[in-house]
Amino acid sequence: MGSLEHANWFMRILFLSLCAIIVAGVLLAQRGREMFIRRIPGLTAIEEAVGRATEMGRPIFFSPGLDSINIVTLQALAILSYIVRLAAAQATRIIVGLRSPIVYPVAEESVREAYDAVGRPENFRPDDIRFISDEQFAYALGAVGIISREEVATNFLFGAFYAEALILTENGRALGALQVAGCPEPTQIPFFIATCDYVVIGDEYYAASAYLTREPTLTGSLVGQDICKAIVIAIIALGVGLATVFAPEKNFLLTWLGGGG
Amino acid sequence: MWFSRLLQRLFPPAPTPAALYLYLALAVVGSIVIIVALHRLLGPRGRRWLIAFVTFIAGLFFGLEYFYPVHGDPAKNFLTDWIEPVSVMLTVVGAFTVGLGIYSLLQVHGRNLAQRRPGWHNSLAFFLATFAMLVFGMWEHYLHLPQPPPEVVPWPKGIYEILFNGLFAPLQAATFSLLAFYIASAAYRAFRVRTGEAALMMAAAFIVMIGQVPVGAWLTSFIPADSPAAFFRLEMLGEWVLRWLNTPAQRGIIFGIAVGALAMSLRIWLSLERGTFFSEQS
Amino acid sequence: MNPDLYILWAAAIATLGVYTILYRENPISRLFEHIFVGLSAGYLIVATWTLNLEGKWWNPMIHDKKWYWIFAPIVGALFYFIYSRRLGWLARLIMGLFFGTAAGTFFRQFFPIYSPQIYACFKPLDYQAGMGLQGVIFELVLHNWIFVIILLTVMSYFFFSIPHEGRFGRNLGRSAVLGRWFLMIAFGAMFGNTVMARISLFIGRMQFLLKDWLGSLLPWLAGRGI
Amino acid sequence: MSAPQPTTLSDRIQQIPRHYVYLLLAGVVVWQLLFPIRLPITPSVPTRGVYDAVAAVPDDKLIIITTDWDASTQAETGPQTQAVIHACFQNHKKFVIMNLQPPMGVKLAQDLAQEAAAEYGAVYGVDYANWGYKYGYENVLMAMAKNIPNAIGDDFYGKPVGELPLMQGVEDIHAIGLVVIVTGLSAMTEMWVGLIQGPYNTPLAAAYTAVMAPIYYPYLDSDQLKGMLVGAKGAAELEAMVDRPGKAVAIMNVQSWAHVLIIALILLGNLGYLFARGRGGERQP
Repeated sequence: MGSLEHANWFMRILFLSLCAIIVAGVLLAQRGREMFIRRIPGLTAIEEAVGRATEMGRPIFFSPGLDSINIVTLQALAILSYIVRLAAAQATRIIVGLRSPIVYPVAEESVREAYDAVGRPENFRPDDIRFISDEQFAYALGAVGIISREEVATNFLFGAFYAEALILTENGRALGALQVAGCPEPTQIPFFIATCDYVVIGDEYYAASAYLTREPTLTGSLVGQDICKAIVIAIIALGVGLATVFAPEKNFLLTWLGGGG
Repeated sequence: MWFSRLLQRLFPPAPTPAALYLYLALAVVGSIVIIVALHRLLGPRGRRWLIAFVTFIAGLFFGLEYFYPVHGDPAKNFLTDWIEPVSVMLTVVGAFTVGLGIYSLLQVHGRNLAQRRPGWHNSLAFFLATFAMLVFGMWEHYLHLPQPPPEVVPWPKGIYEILFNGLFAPLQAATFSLLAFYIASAAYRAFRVRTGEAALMMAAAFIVMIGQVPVGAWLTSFIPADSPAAFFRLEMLGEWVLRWLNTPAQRGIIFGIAVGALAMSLRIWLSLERGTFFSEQS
Repeated sequence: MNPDLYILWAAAIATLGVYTILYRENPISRLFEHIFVGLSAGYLIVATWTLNLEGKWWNPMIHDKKWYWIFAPIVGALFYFIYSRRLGWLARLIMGLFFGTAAGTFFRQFFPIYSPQIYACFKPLDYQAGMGLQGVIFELVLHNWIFVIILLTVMSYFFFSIPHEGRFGRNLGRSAVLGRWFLMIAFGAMFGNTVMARISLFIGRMQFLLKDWLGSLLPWLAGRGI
Repeated sequence: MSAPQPTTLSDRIQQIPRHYVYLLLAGVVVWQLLFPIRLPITPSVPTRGVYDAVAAVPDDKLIIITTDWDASTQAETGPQTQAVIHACFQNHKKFVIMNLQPPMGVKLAQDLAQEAAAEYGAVYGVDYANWGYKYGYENVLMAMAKNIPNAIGDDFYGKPVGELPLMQGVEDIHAIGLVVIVTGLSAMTEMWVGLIQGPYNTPLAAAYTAVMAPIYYPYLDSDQLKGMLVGAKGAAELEAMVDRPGKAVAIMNVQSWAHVLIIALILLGNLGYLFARGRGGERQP
């Protein structure tokens, strides 16, 4: 009771059900079940943004955020590889600026593969995948330097961003770049909204790769996620109901979730 | 802890310095043999299977420790004691990737310098700064100065201090503080009542901004603090917006993220993820 | 040697050098950008060694003769095969290890992080005896009710696989619009809250420039109690 | 993207060049630093929570102050750390400083602690200590929960922490009565909550830069955090509570007038916009 060091039975069952629903969504979609995804405005802008760079004949800058290898960064790399394919098909240069040494090889591999996939391996320039600095603000200054020296036409920021985000986007805006940004954590979203042309908010970030690629695995997962969110809402509704009727110490749901200690 | 006993049993420390170097050499040779053998023996399918297996085991280890039933006090299961040493090992292994990033930097700036590209003197400054910090940072470390350091410090330490406290730290702080200007100009530009959404954003920003500073408290100080209307004192209103309007909206986002990240984790863990990096080809 | 005076001047010049970027990106800001990146690259190596590898890896391996630590750099070296087309899969092997760890760590943190957030939403919505009209408005409606309403509408915005048509879908769509409005209020609040932090940082820098640096030249400034 | 040349007054106040905005801001800050107009300060509920959490720690338990900050956020986190240290000393609580990232924080905090210790006649190793910078994030916390002397190893001065007088009897996380996180970094709180507060019910309080604070109001609401210092405001309030008005109080004063400037600018921009729209002269954005 009141401890979250290890799971209890309620948590095990809940966690397994959530996992099972998502995996079931994936498997159903892989078997060819049609799945609907609604339009996500920030993401439809990606093609337009890449097209703009092509028209202007200037490069694209992409930042996969500041985190090391974790779930947020892996999602950013998935979006990166989609954008690289678009850009590579239009022979537009894309510069990736990195903060984590561990992400560096993974990003390089993703980009190289994307060039291979569209049959333009000769256009891949390893120099354009750049480790800038592992220091947050050195990274920001370095990225601003690249954005202005390379006269970047389009600026993509997808990943985990912190305070440095506004340094990147405000300078990018002053230099006239079209900017599309997405970050799951809410902290930097207000600044993205104030300075970028399109912003991907919260969970839309995780829906991104599904929406962009329409890959059945991902759309299926997205449908599973929606069901999971409905379950979370149901739990909250039940909890609110119980809290309204009972005193906190009688609210068994609270205890099951490890609270009320 | 039976884990460390097991480790001692399996990998006993070398008895003498000479034996240590022998063991090290043997371990290196052995590892290379294993890696070469893996490379030779495994076909594309085998490799893919191995990668998926390693990913699965790593995720299973950390996940199972949380979900597997525990007993005793402190409550633990058969994996609990492994968490700490495995985590340390992963940290150490991860630390060796530093070279990758540094290599990328040296490559870009080295080429600028070698080919005298425009701005090569900046690349020179980069090299000097890197080298100076590396040399004096290490030097300072191995001076093994007593703590607190003496009044008159040896010159390598002095140079290190100039590099760190005179350049590195102020550059960091100054860059961060640029945000004061950027946020002011972003606020001025973005907060226009063009759309309903922008107007809502502006109103909330206004209340919070003014409620936070002494001048806000002063503006509405005519409302008695213990009356029902105290809610409308700017500092109270600001806190209410943050706690009762901002909090639930953030939580709404957070629950969405939680599920999204869970799905992403699952797909990676089970090697279900698709997209360039995770595609079938090798 | 006493480095204090050099530190003071170096810091002042570096600060002003960075501030030139406010006009626009220029040769001075570019120089300091490169110095900054260089210093942090050097420091990254120093810190990786002195704060991590020396104590966690080198000393146990060499001094405690735990020779098995040699496996750490060998495994770490697999990352470097990323540059090889033929051996690239070995890098993927080790990346797989880290991907798996990232996933597993998230599984571990799922309940410790989110569980309290969920049960903190369990707000009673009913009238408690002795609340009075004031209590109903200020404690019930403006706190708990609005909390639950905002939470649910915001969550409804993040449903992607349900079309906003049909009876249920249209209502979901309306709720999502409302949710988006609440999101904007939250973002505005966060923006307003951040202004203070950012300005604090600039004030800190100005305190340094005016008091510590210029104050060392002009006694009048030092006496201003900045 | 250059905007069309402003011609009318309403256009002009809608499009003040960014350089003028920068200059105005710098001007207001310098003016208020040199010739301050001071206003009174009253502690808020989250700030009082931090003070009460410190005061409520049992005498046989330690307080950990994690100083996960560096020069970049020093203007806020420095005074916060200092005020928390004063609160500890004034309540006769033993505390240790440690940090997980960035390494600089622990040194800066040590300077603050030494300065305060001299004032109260406190002794290093007996009344307070510094565990130093520990690399490894969650790994350190997971290890620390089980065995503190092992996980921490050496203190700031390179001495095994087990040898410090105040560490006698300190074995695992149960010897800790409160953790105060002072940080400018996200993710630190999640780590402490996920690995320490959740599992072991160790009380937690925090001091954040103002930017991070809104994210963590939910934690305050769910009682995962006992209290919270919000940026320089929180620091100024705690400085007032421990009767040591310092840098943060001065900052808050400048802050007031900078906010007034920004609000004035926003109002001006909107006035221009409304005028222009009233004339029907709105340009497509």
